Amino acid sequence: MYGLEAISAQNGWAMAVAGALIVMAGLTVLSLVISQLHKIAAFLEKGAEKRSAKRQAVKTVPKEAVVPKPPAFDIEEAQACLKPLVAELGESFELTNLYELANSGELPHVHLSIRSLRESGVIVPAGDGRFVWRD
Amino acid sequence: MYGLEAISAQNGWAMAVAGALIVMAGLTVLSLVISQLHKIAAFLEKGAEKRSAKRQAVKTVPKEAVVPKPPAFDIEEAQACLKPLVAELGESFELTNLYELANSGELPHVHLSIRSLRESGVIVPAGDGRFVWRD
Amino acid sequence: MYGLEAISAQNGWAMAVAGALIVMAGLTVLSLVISQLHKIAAFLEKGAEKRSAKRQAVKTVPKEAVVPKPPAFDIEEAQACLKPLVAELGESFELTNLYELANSGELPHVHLSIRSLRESGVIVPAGDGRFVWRD
Amino acid sequence: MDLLIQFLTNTGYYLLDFRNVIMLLVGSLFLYLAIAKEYEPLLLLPIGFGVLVGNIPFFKGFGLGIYEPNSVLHYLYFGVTTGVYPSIVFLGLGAMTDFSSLLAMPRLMLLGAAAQMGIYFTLISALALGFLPKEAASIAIIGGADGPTSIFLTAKLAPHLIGPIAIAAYSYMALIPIIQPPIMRLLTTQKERRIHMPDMRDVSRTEKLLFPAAGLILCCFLAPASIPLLGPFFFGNLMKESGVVDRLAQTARTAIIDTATIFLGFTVGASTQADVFLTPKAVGIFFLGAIAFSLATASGVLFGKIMNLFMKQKINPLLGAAGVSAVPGSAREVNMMGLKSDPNNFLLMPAMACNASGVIGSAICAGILWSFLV
Amino acid sequence: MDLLIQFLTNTGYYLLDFRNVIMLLVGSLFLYLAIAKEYEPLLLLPIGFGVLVGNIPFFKGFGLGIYEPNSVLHYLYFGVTTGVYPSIVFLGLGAMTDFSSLLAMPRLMLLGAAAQMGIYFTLISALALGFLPKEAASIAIIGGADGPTSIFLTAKLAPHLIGPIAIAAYSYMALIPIIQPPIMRLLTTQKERRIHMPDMRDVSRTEKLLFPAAGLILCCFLAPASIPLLGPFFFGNLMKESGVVDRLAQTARTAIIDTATIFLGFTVGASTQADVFLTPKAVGIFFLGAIAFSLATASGVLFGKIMNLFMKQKINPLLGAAGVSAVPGSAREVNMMGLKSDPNNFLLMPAMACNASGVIGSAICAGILWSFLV
Amino acid sequence: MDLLIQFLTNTGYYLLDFRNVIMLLVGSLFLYLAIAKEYEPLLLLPIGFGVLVGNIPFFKGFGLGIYEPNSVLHYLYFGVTTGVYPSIVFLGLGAMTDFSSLLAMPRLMLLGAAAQMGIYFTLISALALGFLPKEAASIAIIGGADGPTSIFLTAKLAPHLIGPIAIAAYSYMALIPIIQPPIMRLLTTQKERRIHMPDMRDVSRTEKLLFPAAGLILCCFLAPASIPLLGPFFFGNLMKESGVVDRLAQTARTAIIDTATIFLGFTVGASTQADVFLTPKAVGIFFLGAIAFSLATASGVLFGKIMNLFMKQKINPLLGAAGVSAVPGSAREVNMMGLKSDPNNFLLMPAMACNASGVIGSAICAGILWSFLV
Ligand code: NA
Ligand code: NA
Ligand code: NA
Repeated sequence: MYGLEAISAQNGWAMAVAGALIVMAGLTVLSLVISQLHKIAAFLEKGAEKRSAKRQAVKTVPKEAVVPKPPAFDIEEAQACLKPLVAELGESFELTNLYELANSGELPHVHLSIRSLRESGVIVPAGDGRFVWRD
Repeated sequence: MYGLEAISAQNGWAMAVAGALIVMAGLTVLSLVISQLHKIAAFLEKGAEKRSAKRQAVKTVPKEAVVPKPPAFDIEEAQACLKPLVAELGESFELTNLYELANSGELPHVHLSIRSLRESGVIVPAGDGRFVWRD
Repeated sequence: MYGLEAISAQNGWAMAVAGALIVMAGLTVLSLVISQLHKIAAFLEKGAEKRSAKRQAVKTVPKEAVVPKPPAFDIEEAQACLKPLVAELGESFELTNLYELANSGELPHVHLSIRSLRESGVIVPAGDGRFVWRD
Repeated sequence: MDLLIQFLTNTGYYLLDFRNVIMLLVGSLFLYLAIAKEYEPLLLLPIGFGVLVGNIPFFKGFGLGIYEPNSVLHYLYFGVTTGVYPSIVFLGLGAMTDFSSLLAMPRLMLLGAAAQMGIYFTLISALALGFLPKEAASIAIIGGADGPTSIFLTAKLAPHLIGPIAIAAYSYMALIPIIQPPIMRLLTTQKERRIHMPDMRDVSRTEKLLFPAAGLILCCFLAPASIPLLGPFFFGNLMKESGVVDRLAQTARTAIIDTATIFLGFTVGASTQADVFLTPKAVGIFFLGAIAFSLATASGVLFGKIMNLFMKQKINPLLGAAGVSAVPGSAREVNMMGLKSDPNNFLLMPAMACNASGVIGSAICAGILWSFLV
Repeated sequence: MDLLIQFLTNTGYYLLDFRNVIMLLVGSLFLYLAIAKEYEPLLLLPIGFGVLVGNIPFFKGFGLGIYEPNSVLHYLYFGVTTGVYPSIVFLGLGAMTDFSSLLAMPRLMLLGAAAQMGIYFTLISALALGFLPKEAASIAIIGGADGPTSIFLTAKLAPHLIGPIAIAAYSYMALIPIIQPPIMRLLTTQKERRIHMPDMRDVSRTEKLLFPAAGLILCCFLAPASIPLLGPFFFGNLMKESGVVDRLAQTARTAIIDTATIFLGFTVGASTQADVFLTPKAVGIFFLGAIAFSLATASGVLFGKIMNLFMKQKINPLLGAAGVSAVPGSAREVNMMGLKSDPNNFLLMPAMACNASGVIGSAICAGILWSFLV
Repeated sequence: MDLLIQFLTNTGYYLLDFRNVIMLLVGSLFLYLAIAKEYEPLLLLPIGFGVLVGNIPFFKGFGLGIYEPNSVLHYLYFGVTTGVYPSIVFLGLGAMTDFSSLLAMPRLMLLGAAAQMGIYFTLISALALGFLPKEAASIAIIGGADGPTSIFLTAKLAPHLIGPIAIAAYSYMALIPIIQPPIMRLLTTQKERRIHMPDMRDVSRTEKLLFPAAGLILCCFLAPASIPLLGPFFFGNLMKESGVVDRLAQTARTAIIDTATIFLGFTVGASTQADVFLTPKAVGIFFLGAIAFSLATASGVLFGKIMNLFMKQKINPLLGAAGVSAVPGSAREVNMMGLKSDPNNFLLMPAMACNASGVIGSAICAGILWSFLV
C-alpha cells in the first residue's frame, strides 16, 4: 500500500500531528520552567547562606582548638590526617586532588597543613606536577 | 589410540601440513603487500596534497574575515568559541587538549586566541600543568 | 509469629551466638597471624637479599659491555631500546612512566639514556609535564 | 588433499560476492572521511572499520557472524540490540554537556523543538513509500540527527533495520557541512543572517543543579518512554554540575563513554553484513534520511523566522539549523555562516544551546514514537 | 484524536499516584544531602537520582521499568541482582585501602570484629518483629555499615528487599555524623576519650604483600561464602601493594570502581519503584537499620572498654565506633571527637585501621549468614 | 550446637584436600614469580591470585564456585568461555602495537610465520599421545606463545581444558628467559649472533594507516575464523595510528585492556579448581607445552638460517626466536643475546617486529585450527 492511502491507513496523519504537538508542548513548558529557575535558585540560595553561616559557627570549634599549636606539632597532625587520604590517591598524586579530598574530608586548615608538609619534605615532587609521600 | 596410528586416524598429518602451508602462504602474501604499501602510500599522498592545497584556499575565507579585528575584541570571540569546548574538557584541562579540540573544531587562529585568553586571565593555571576557565 | 517465640522457632539464638563466635574467632586468628607476619617477612627478606645479590652479579654483564661506548653512539642505542617502549606509552607520555617501563624492561643505564635523548632533542617537552618522541 | 580444498572453499576469497565488495568500499569511504576529512571521526572510524570486519565473507553457521548466536561480535552487539550502549553514551554526553547557554536563553529551546518537525514529515513520507509503521518511525527518527537515539528507537521498533538506519544517520551527520549550508542560505536573507545574539547572562550553580532534575521530571513525565535516554543523560549532567562527585563525572565522560562509543560503532558497522544490509529498503532509507535532515534543518530555520514575527527581540534564524543536534557539527556550521555574513557575528554559544535542546527534543520524539507504536 | 488521548493517559502526569510523589521527595532529599551537605556524595547522588528515575510513573508491560525484563534498567540492574557490582566495588576498594596501620596494630582488628555484634542483635530483633529468617539476615547485615556487602547478601537471600535495605544502609551511612557522636559520648568518659594511641611502627613491603594472601586464606577458609567479596578485595589490595602491576591497580581504583559505583547506585536507586518499595516492611527495615547502626557502634565502643580491662597498654574506646566500617565517615567522627576531647589526640590512622577490619568483618558475617540460611 | 557443627563442616578447613594444597602452592609460586622475579607480572599476578581464590575449598551447589551457574565468578568467567575477553585484549594490544619496524622490514614477517611451525609439530605430538583432535589443537596453540589466543581457541574447541592450557601457556611465557636462550645458543654460531640488522627506514603515516586495513583483509579473507582476534586487533591499531580518535585509542590501551586483563587473569586462575584441574591430562598438557615452546623457538631460528641461504642481505637468526610473540619477553631475550655476542648489536627493534608478526601468525593459526575442527 502506498501514498496517501497508506498514510491514513496507518493512522499517519494522527501520529505526525500528535507527535509534533506533544514535543512542542513539552519543550515549551520546559523552557518556561527554565526561565523561572533563577527565581527558585535565588530563593534556595538565601536559605543556604543562612545555614552555611550556622555551619561556619559549628566548624570553628575544632579549628580554634587546633590553631594555637606551634607549627612544629602542626606537621605531625597534618601527616596523621592526610596520610590515609594520600593512600587513596595512589603512589603519586596531584596536589589539587589532595586538596579536594582533604576539604571534602572536613579536615582543619588544609592548605596550611599541606604547605607545611611540603616545607618539611614529607610531600616531595615526583616530577611533572605529581608528588609522593615520604615519611 | 596412540602414536602414528592415532595421528593418521585423526588426519593429523593433513592438518599439520595444510595448516603450516596456509599460515606461511598467508604471511608471505601479507609481507609482499606490505613491502609495496609505500608505493600506494606515495600515490595517495600526492592526491592528498592537491586536495589539502584546495582546502587551504577554502579555509582562508573565514580566517581573513577575522584577522583585521582589534585584539580587544579578539578575546570575546575566543571566549565565545572556546568556552563550549572547555566545557567538554571538564573542570580543569590541559592546554594541549584544548588545542587539539579547538583545531578539530576548525576554529580560526586557535593559538592566538588561547594565548590572548591566558593574557587576559580567562584561562588561569590550576597548578601542575592544568588550567581552569574563569569568566 | 512474633517475639521470643519467633526467635527460637527460627533458631535465632543459635544463629546469633554461632555467628558472633565465628566472626570473633576468625578475626582473632587473623590478628594473631598478622602480628607474626613481620617475622615471616624478615625471614623471607633475608632470602631475597641473597638472591638479589646474585642477580646483581648477573645483571652487570650487559651493563659493563655497554659502558665504554662513546656518548655519540649511546644515543642511537637509547633510541633503539626506548622507541618501542615509548610507542606503548602513546603519543605523549610522562618521563616517570618511561623510566618505570624502561627499568622493568631491564634496559641498560636507563637514566643516562633518557637524559642523553633529552639533550639530543629526541624526547621533547609537549608542555604540562608531558613529552613526545621526535626522530 | 581434500582438507586443504575444503579449507580453501571456506576462505573469504572463495565466498566473496560483489555485495561484500560494495560494502568494503563503503567502509573504506567512511574511514577516508573520518581520517582524511576528519568528519565526525569518533563515529565514522569505528563504524567504517566495523563495516570492513562485518563484510569479510565467512562460512555461516560457524559462530563468526554478528547475527550468529555465541559469536563474539554477537555478544558485543547485545549492547546495541538491548539499547544499553545508547543509554550509556547519553550518560557520558550528559557529563560533557554544558547547559548554561540554554539556561541563559530558554527560548532557544523552541528551535530545538521545531527542528524535530523533520521527524514527522519523514514519518509521513516513509509511510507513503510503503514502509510499515514501525519501520517508518525508525526511519523518521533519523531526522533527529542523533545517532544513539536513532539506534535506540530502531532497536526497540525495527531491529532488522539497525544497520541501514545507523549508517544513514551517521553518514548524514558527517555530511552536515554539505547538507545544511545551502538550505540555510536559501531560507534566510543576508539581513537575517547578520542578526547578533545578545551576550549570555551568567548562570548560577544552583540553576545548573536544578536543571537536570527539572528536565528529567518534565520530559519523562510527558514521555516516559524517553527515560532510558534522558534518565542517564540528566544523571550524567548532575554528576558534572554537582562538583561533589568529580571522579565519577570524569570517568563517565572518558572511560565509560569511550568504551560504549567504541563497541557501539564497531558492532553497528559489523551489523551491515552485505546480505542483510543491501536490500531495496536500505536505498529507501538513505533517500528518506536525506529528506529527514533537510526538512529538520528547514523547519528549524523557518520556525526561527516565525518566532521573529512575534518577538520584539529578534533571534538569528540560522540558529534553527542547530536545533537538529548533530552535535557539534551543526553548531559549527551555524557559527561559520554567521561569521561569513558578518565577521563579528559569533553564534557558537547560542548554537550549542540549540544543539543541546535538539538532543533532548529528539529523545522525547523517540519516546513518543515508541509509545505510539508498541 | 483518540491517539492523543491514549498517549496522554500513558503520561506520568496521568499515572502519578501519591506514593511516587513520596519517593520523588525522598530522592530529592538524597540529592540535597549529597550536594549541599556533602554526605557520602559518591553514594547518595547516584542513588538519589536513581530514585527519581525509578519513580517516574510509566505504563507497565512496556519494557521501561527496572523490574520488566528487556528494559535497559533491568539489564544494568543485573549486576546488582547477581552480586557482580558489589564484587567489583570490593576489587576497587582493595586497590585503595592501605592496611599498614592495621598491620602495625593487629589488635585493633578485634574492634572491627566487635562492631559486628550489632548485626546479630539486629538479626534477633528482626526475627522478633516477625521477619522471615532470610529477610532478617539481610536486614541485620545493615549493621555492617557496608553498602556493597548489604546489597550482596540481600541479592542472595531476599532480592525483593534490595531497594529498602540498600536505601536504609546508605541513609544511615550518610547520617553517621548524627548517629555516632551521641552514642560515643554516652558510653565513654572524658578520660577515656583522651587516651592517646602510640605512633605506628613502620610496616615492611613484604608484610603488606603477605597480608592479602594470609587474609584471603584465613577469612575464606573460615567462611567460604565470603569469597565473592573478600576474593576481589584482597586481590585488589595485592595489585596495589605489589607495585609490579601499577597500571592494573590504577584502573581498578579509578575506571573500574567508578563505573561499578555509578551503575550500582543508579540502579539500586531506580529499584525503589514506589509500588515495590513503600511497604510496611520498608518501615520496619528503616527502624531496624537505625537500631543496627546504634548497636554496632555501641558494641564496638564497649568492647574497646572491655579490652582495656585486660590489656596494660590501653586503647582509646572511641576507636570501637570506627569498627562499623562506613568508610571513611566513622573514622572521621572518631578523629573529630578525639580532637574535641584533646586537641592533640589524633585517632584518624588507628580509626582507619578499625574501618578496614570492619569491612573484612562484615564481609565475613555476610558469608556466615548466607551459609546459615541457604 | 548442631548449627555450629554444620557450619564447621562447611568450612574450608574441614573440606580441604591435598589437591587444593597443591594448587594453593602453585598459585603462590605464580605470585612469587610475578612479584619477586617480575616475570610477566601483568599476567601471573592476576592468575596466581585467581588460583588461590579458586582453590579455597567450599561446599558445592551453593553458588560459589566458578563452575556453578549464578556464582559471581561464573558471570565474570563468561567473558572467557565466550571468547569476549581475548577479543577485547586484542583491541587494546592493537592500540599499543607499533608496526613501523615491521613495515620497514616486511620480510621479518616470515620469521613470525616460521615460529608457528611449533604449533603443528605439537598438534601431531598431542595426537600421538592420544589426545582427541580438538584437545590436541587447543594444546598445540600453546606454541603460539600468546595467552589470549590460546584461551580463545580452547574456549571454542575444548572448554574443559581452558584452565590447564592457560596456565601452561602463561607459565612458559614467564619462563621464556629460561627456555629460549639455550635453544638459541645451541642453534646459532657466534658469527650468526653477531650479524647486525640495518637501520630502519622511516615509515610514512599513510603506510601505517593502510596496514591495518590491508592486514585485516588479507589475514581474515584467508582464515575468516581469526576475525574475532584480528578484527579488534587491527581496529585498535587503526585507532592508534589515525590520530583522529586519540581519546578512544587512549581508553582502549588503558581502561579497556586493563579491565579485560584483570578479569581474564583472575577468572582463568580461579578456573583451576583442583578437582577439575589436577587430571592426568594436565600433566600431558604441561609436557606438550614445553615442547611447543621449544619447537616454536627452534623453527623460528632455523628458518632464519634457511632464509640466509637464499638472501644476500643476511638477517640475524636469533630474531627467529622472537617470532613466538610472547610479547615482549622473547624480543628482550633476543636483544640480550645480541648484546652479549656483540655489545653494539641492538636487535630490539627488529625483534619487536617479529613479535608483532608472531601475534598475527598465531591468531591465523587459531583460525585455521578452529575451522579444521568445527
Ligand atoms: Na536532535
Ligand atoms: Na563493616
Ligand atoms: Na605467536
